[in-house]
Amino acid sequence: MRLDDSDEEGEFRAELRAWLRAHLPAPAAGPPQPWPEPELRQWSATLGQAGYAGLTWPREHGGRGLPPVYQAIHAEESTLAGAPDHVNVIGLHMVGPTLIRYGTAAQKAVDLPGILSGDIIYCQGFSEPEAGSDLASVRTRAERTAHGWRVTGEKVWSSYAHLADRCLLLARTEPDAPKHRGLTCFLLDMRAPGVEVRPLRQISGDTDFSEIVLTGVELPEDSMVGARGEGWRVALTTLSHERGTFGITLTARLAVQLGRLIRTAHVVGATADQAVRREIADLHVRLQGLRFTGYRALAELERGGEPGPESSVLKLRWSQTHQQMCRLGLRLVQGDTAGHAGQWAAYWRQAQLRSRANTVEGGTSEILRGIVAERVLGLPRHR
Amino acid sequence: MRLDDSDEEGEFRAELRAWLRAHLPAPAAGPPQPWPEPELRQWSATLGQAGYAGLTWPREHGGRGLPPVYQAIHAEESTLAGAPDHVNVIGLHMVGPTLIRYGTAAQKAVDLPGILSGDIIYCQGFSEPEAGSDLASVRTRAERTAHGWRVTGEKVWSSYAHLADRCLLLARTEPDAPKHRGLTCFLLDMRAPGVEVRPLRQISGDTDFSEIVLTGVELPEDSMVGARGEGWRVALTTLSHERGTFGITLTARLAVQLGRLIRTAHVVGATADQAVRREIADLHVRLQGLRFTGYRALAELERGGEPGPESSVLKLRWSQTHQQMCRLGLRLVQGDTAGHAGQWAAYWRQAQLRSRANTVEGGTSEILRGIVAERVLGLPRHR
Amino acid sequence: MDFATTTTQRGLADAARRHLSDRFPPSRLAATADHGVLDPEDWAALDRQGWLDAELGPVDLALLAEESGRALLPQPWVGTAGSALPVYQSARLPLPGPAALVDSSDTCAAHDAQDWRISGSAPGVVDAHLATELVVAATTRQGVALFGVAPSEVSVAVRDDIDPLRRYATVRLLHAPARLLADPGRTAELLPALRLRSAMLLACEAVGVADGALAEAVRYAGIRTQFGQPIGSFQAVAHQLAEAYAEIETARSLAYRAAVTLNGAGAVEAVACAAVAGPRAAVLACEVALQVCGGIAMTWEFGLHLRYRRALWLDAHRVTSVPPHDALAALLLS
Amino acid sequence: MDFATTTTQRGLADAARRHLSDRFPPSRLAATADHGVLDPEDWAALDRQGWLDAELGPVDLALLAEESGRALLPQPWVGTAGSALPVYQSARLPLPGPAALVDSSDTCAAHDAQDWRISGSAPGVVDAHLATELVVAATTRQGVALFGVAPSEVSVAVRDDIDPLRRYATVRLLHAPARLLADPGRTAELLPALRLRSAMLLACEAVGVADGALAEAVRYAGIRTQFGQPIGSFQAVAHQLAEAYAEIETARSLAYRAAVTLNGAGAVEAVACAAVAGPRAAVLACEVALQVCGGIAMTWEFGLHLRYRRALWLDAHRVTSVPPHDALAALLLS
Repeated sequence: MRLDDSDEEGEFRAELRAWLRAHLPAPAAGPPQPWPEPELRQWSATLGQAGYAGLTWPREHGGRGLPPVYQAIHAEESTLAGAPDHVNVIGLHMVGPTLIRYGTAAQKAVDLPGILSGDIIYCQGFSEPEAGSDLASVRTRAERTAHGWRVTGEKVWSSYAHLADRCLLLARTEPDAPKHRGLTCFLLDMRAPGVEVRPLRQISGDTDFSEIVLTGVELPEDSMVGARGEGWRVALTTLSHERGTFGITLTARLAVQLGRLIRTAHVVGATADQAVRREIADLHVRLQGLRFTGYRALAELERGGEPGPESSVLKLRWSQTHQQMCRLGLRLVQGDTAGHAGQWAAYWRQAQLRSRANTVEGGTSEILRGIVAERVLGLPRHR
Repeated sequence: MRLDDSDEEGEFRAELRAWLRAHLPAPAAGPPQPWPEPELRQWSATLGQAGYAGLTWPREHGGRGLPPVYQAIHAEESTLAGAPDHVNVIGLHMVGPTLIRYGTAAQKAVDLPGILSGDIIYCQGFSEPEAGSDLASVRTRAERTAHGWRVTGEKVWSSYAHLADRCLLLARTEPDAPKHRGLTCFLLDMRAPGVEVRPLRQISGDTDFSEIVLTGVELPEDSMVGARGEGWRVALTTLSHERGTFGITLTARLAVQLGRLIRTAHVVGATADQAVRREIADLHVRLQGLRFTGYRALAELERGGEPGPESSVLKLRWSQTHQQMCRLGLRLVQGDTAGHAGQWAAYWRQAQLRSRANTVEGGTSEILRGIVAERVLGLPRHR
Repeated sequence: MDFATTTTQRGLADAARRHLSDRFPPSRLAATADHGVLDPEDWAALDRQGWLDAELGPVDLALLAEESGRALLPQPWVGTAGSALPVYQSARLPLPGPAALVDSSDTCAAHDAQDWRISGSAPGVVDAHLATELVVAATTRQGVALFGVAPSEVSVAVRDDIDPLRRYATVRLLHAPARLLADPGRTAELLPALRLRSAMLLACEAVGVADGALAEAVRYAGIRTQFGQPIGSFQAVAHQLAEAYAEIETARSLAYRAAVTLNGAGAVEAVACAAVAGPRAAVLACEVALQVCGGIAMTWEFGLHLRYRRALWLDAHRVTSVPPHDALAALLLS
Repeated sequence: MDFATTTTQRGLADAARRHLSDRFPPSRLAATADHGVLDPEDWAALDRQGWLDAELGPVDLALLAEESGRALLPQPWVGTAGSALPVYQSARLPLPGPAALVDSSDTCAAHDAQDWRISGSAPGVVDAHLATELVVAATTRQGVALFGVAPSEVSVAVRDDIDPLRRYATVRLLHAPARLLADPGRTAELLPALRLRSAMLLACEAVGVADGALAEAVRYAGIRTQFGQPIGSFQAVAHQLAEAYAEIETARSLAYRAAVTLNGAGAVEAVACAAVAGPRAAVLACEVALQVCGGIAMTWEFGLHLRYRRALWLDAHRVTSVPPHDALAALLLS
C-alpha cells in the first residue's frame, strides 16, 4: 500500500505540471471566470496537439495506451491548475471508448480522430422528460425507413449540446419489446434537419444544459452503434466509462472549491468564528476522505480493470459535501453586512443554487443509495 | 386562538400544583433517583384517593368525566413537578378506556374500580419477537378448550409486567384467517400457572421491560375482550388512546430533561462554549415546537374528538430531540476531564444509551414516517 | 386553552389564499422576478381585501403573512405591516402606501428653522425602492425618534441579492426633509415592538413558503411516475416529505404562538423560537422539494427556485442585531 | 501510486480476523464486559500470532487495529502497540507485557542516590489497571523523559466509563521507583510520534468497530422479516445502511492514509483527518445498526451495545490536548 508516484508516474506528473504552467493563465485571486467558447475550443485543440487527449485510448486508435492512473493524474493536475473542462469531455471519455468497443470500422475511422483533434465535439442524448432515474423508459422513437431511420422525440439535460457536432443518441426501435430490449444507440449529426437545441435555464441562471428536440430527423443506415435492440447495453457501457477516474476529477474540483471557501472566509473576516473553523475542518476531512477513497478505487481499477466497491460512494458523498461547502459559502457572504465579500457574493449565490442539482444529476442520491445497498451490501432487492 | 387557561382550567391547574407541592418530595438538585416500588404503588393509590386518576373516564365508571385538556394539564404539571409515572399508566390510559368500550359488564365491574384504586395493575401483551412493527403477525396461540382458552406464546417489551396483576393480551385464535382477522384480545391473570415474567436487560442496564412467556395458560370463558376475531380492532383502540395527551407528557419530560442538561452545562463549566450555547438554544426551539404542536393537537382533540394531523409528528420528533439532548449531555460529561460532573456523568451515560430505543419503541421512526406520508400527506401507498 | 384557528381566522386565511392564487399565477411571479416591476394596483387590491385594516390582530396578521409567503406575494406587505403600519396607527395618520423601515444607528435628525432634516446612511433596508414613504429611526437630541421621509429626497441604491422578489438597498440621506411620526418617548416603546412584530411576521411568511413547497412536492410525487409507479410510493421519497412536514408543523406552532404571545410577557423568547424554526423549515422544505421534483425543479421555469431563494433570504436576514439563537442561549444560560 | 492492501497485508488481516473470531466469541466478550477479568493467555496468544513483532510497519499495525476493533479485542493491545511498544524497541528492551502510557504534565522524576523516583498524578490513563508496566513521561531537570514503573509501586484508581472493555484510571505516584526507558533527547522525538501512532491506531480501531456493526446490521436486515419481506428490502432501512457504508469507506481511506503517511511529512494533518472520520463513522454505523436491528438490539444480550459503547468512547477520547478539528482549522486557516 503506497501513495507516492512510481518513477514513470512522477515524471508524467512533473512534465504535465510544467506544461500546464506554461499554457494556462495564472489563477485569479477572485472567483473563477468562465472561459469564452472560442478559448474553450482552442484549449481542447491544444491538449490534443500536446498528446494529452485520449491518454488511455489504445495506440491503434490514436491514444497513448496508458493505464488509468495517468488519466487520473491528468484530471487531478489539470483541475488543480485551474484548467477548464475539456469541451469534448463526452467524446473523449464516453463516446470514444464506446465506439472503440461497439463502433463499425467506418465510425472508428472518422469519429475517433475527430474526437482526439477536437474537430468533432460530442454530446449525449440519453435522458428524457419521462426517463430520468428510469432511463430505460426512453420514448424517443427511431422508425425504419428505406435508407435508414427517422427519429422523433425530446432529450433533456444534454451538456455541450449547443456546441456539439454529433450526439450519441438512445432511441426506441422496438416499441413492442420489453423496455430494456427495445432500445438502440445511434450517432446523430447535430446539424441534420429537424434537430433543434434549446438551452435550459437552470435555477442558478446558468445554461450548462440543453434540450434537444428531434422532429423526423433522418439517420443514415450506418449510424447505428452496436446491434439493433442492444442500445441499453451500449448505453451502460458509455455510462460506466470513467467511473474509475471521474471521482478523481470531482475530488480535485472540491479541493479547488474549498480553497475558494477559505479565501472567502478570509475576505469576510470569518476565520476566527469557531463554528466556521469547525465546519471548514469538517469539510476538509470529507474532501480528504473522498480523495483517498478515489485513490483506493483507482488502485483496484489498475489491478483488476474494475473500480472497487468503495467507488460507488464517491459521487454520493461528493454531492453532499459540495452542497455543504456551497451552503457555508453562501452563509459567509450573506452574513457579510460590511460588504467585504465583493465578487464572492455573487459567486457563492450562483454556486449554492447550482449545487442543489448535484444530488440529482448523474444519478440521484436515492438511486445511488439503492445501488450501494443492493450491489455492494448485497441487501435484498427493493420491491 | 388562545394559549391561556379558561377560568376552570386555571383553577384546576392551581389546585393541582398546590397538591403536588404538598405531596411530592422537593426536587433534587442532582440527577433524579428512581422511586422504590412500594413508594410507586403508594403514589398511585394517593393519586386515586385525591381523584386524580381517571380524569377523563365517564362518571358512571368512577371517572371525573372531564375533557382531555384536564388530563393534559395533569400530565404536564405532574411531570414538571417531578412526579413519577403512574405505575398503572397502562391500566388508566389504555386498558381502562378499552374496557369501557369493549368490556363486558362483569369486566367493567371488577377491573375499572381496581384500576382507579391502584389495586389492579395492568400491563399489555402485544409485541412479540416476530411481531414488532408488523404487530398483526402475532403468533401467540389461544386454543379453545371446554372451559375457555389455552394460551401458549411469548410476548416482549411489556412494561410494568413485573409489577402487574393483569395483562391485556393479543393472541391468535383463528390461525387460518387472514392475519388481521384471526386475532382476539383477552384479559390474563399474571399469577395464573404457566405465566412467567423475565426481565429484559437493556443496553443501558435498565430493566424497564419484560418478556412474558406463556406456556399452556388456561383462560376462563369470560376473559375475552370484544368479539372473537376482533382483536386487531380492539388493539388499535387501545393503542390510539392517549394519542392526544401522551404528546404533552413526552414534551413535559423533554422540558425537564433540558433543565437537567442546562444544569449539567453549568456544573461542568461549558456555558461559555459557543457550540454548546447554540445547541442548547436549538434544543429549546425543538422542545418548544413540540410543546406548542401538542397544544394544537389538544385543541383539535377538544373540538373534534380526534387529535389533528399535526399530532402524528410528536413522537417522531420527540424521539429525535431527546436523542440529540442526551447526546449533548453525554458529550458534556465525557469532555469533563476535570471531574466536575459528579453523578451527572453516570446519569447521561445511562440516558444516552436508553435514548437510542426512543426511535424504535412505540412505533419506529420508519413506521411513523410512513404513516405521515400515507395518512397525512396522502402519498400513494408504499408497495 | 384553545390553540387553534377560529372559524373567522380560517375564513380570513382562506380568502387571502384565494385572492393571492387568483391574482398571482406562476407566470406573473416569474415575470416580476425577471423584470422587477410591481403593479401598484396589486397594492390597492390588498388594501381593498382588508390587509391594512387597523383592527387586524397579531394572529390575523400572522395568517396573512403565512399566505403571503405561500404565494410569494410580490408586494412589500410584510415589511409595511410589520414595521411601518403601527407607526402610522400610533400617529393617527393614514398609511401613505408601501413603507419601509430604516432602522440604523447611523442616522441623525436635526430641526432647523422650519423642518426636521435627516442625514446618515443605512445599508440593509428591505424593499426601500418600493416604498411610498420611508420610516426612518433617527437620533435627535432627545433620543431616537421616527420620521417619515419621501423617497425622492434620498438616494436608494438597490443591490442584487439571492431573492429577486425582495431586495436590499443602501439608503443615504443628506439633510433630507422629514416629518415627525413618533417622538422619542413613543419611539422607545414602538421600535422594539416593531422589531418583534416584523420578526414574527417573517417567521409566519417562512412557514407559508415551506408549506407551499411541500404541497408542490407532494403533488408532483403523486403524479410523477418512474419504474412503473408514482415516486411518492417510494420510501426514499415519501420519508423525506414526512420529515419536511414534521419540520413545518412544529415551525407553524411556534409561529402562531409568537403571534398569540406578541404583546405579552415572553414575547422575546417566543419570537426568537419562531425566527429560528421558520426559516429552517422553509430551507428544508424547499431543498426536499427540489430533490423530490428532481430535474424539472432545477429549471428556472418550474419556479420552485423562487421559493427557495426566499427561504435562503429569510434564513440569512436579521431583524435584530442579536441573532435569535444567541438571544435564546442568553435567556436559557444566564 | 498503489493505494490498496498487498497480498501479504490481506493475509495478515485475514489471519487476525480468524484468530480473533475463534478466540473471542460473543459469549466471552459479554462475560468480560460483565466481570472485567481478562485472561493473560489471550495476550500470550497475540504475541504468538506476531502482533508484537518489531518488524510490523504502520500499515500492518493499522490492519491489526482494525481487526481488533471489529472483534472488540478485550486486551490492551492497541494502547500497548500504539504508545508503549516503540519505547521498548527504541530502548532495545523486551516488552514486559501489556503496557500503558502515562502522559501527563503533572509528573516529576528525580534521581536520588540509587534510583529514579517519580511523583505526581495523571487522571486519564487508559487501561492502567491491565498494565504489566507503566510507561511514564515525567519531567526531569534535563527535560521530559520516559520511565518504566511497576504498577505495584503506584496507586491506580479505575473509574466507570461508557465502555466496560476499556477504562480510565487515575494513576498517583509517590516516590515510585522507576527505570529510565528514554532520555530527554530521545523522548522529545518519541513522544509526539507515540501520540500520532496512538491516534492513528485508534482511528483504525474505530473503522473496525464501524465495519463490524454494519456487517451485523446487513446480516440482520437480510433475514429479519416484517410485512412479509426482509426488512433490508425496504428503502427506509437499506438507504440508512448505504449511508453508513459511505461513511465507513471514506473513514477507512483516511485511516489507511494516516498509516501510510505516519512517518512522513503531513502526518499531523493525515492523522487528524483519520481521528475525526473514524469515530464519526463508528458512532454513525452503530446507531444505524441499533435502529435497523430494532428491539432485539436494545437488549444487553444482543451485544451491539458493546460496539456502540466503544464508538462513543473513541468519539470522546483525546490523545492530544488539541482536538483534531482545531488542529486542522489551524492548519487550513493560518
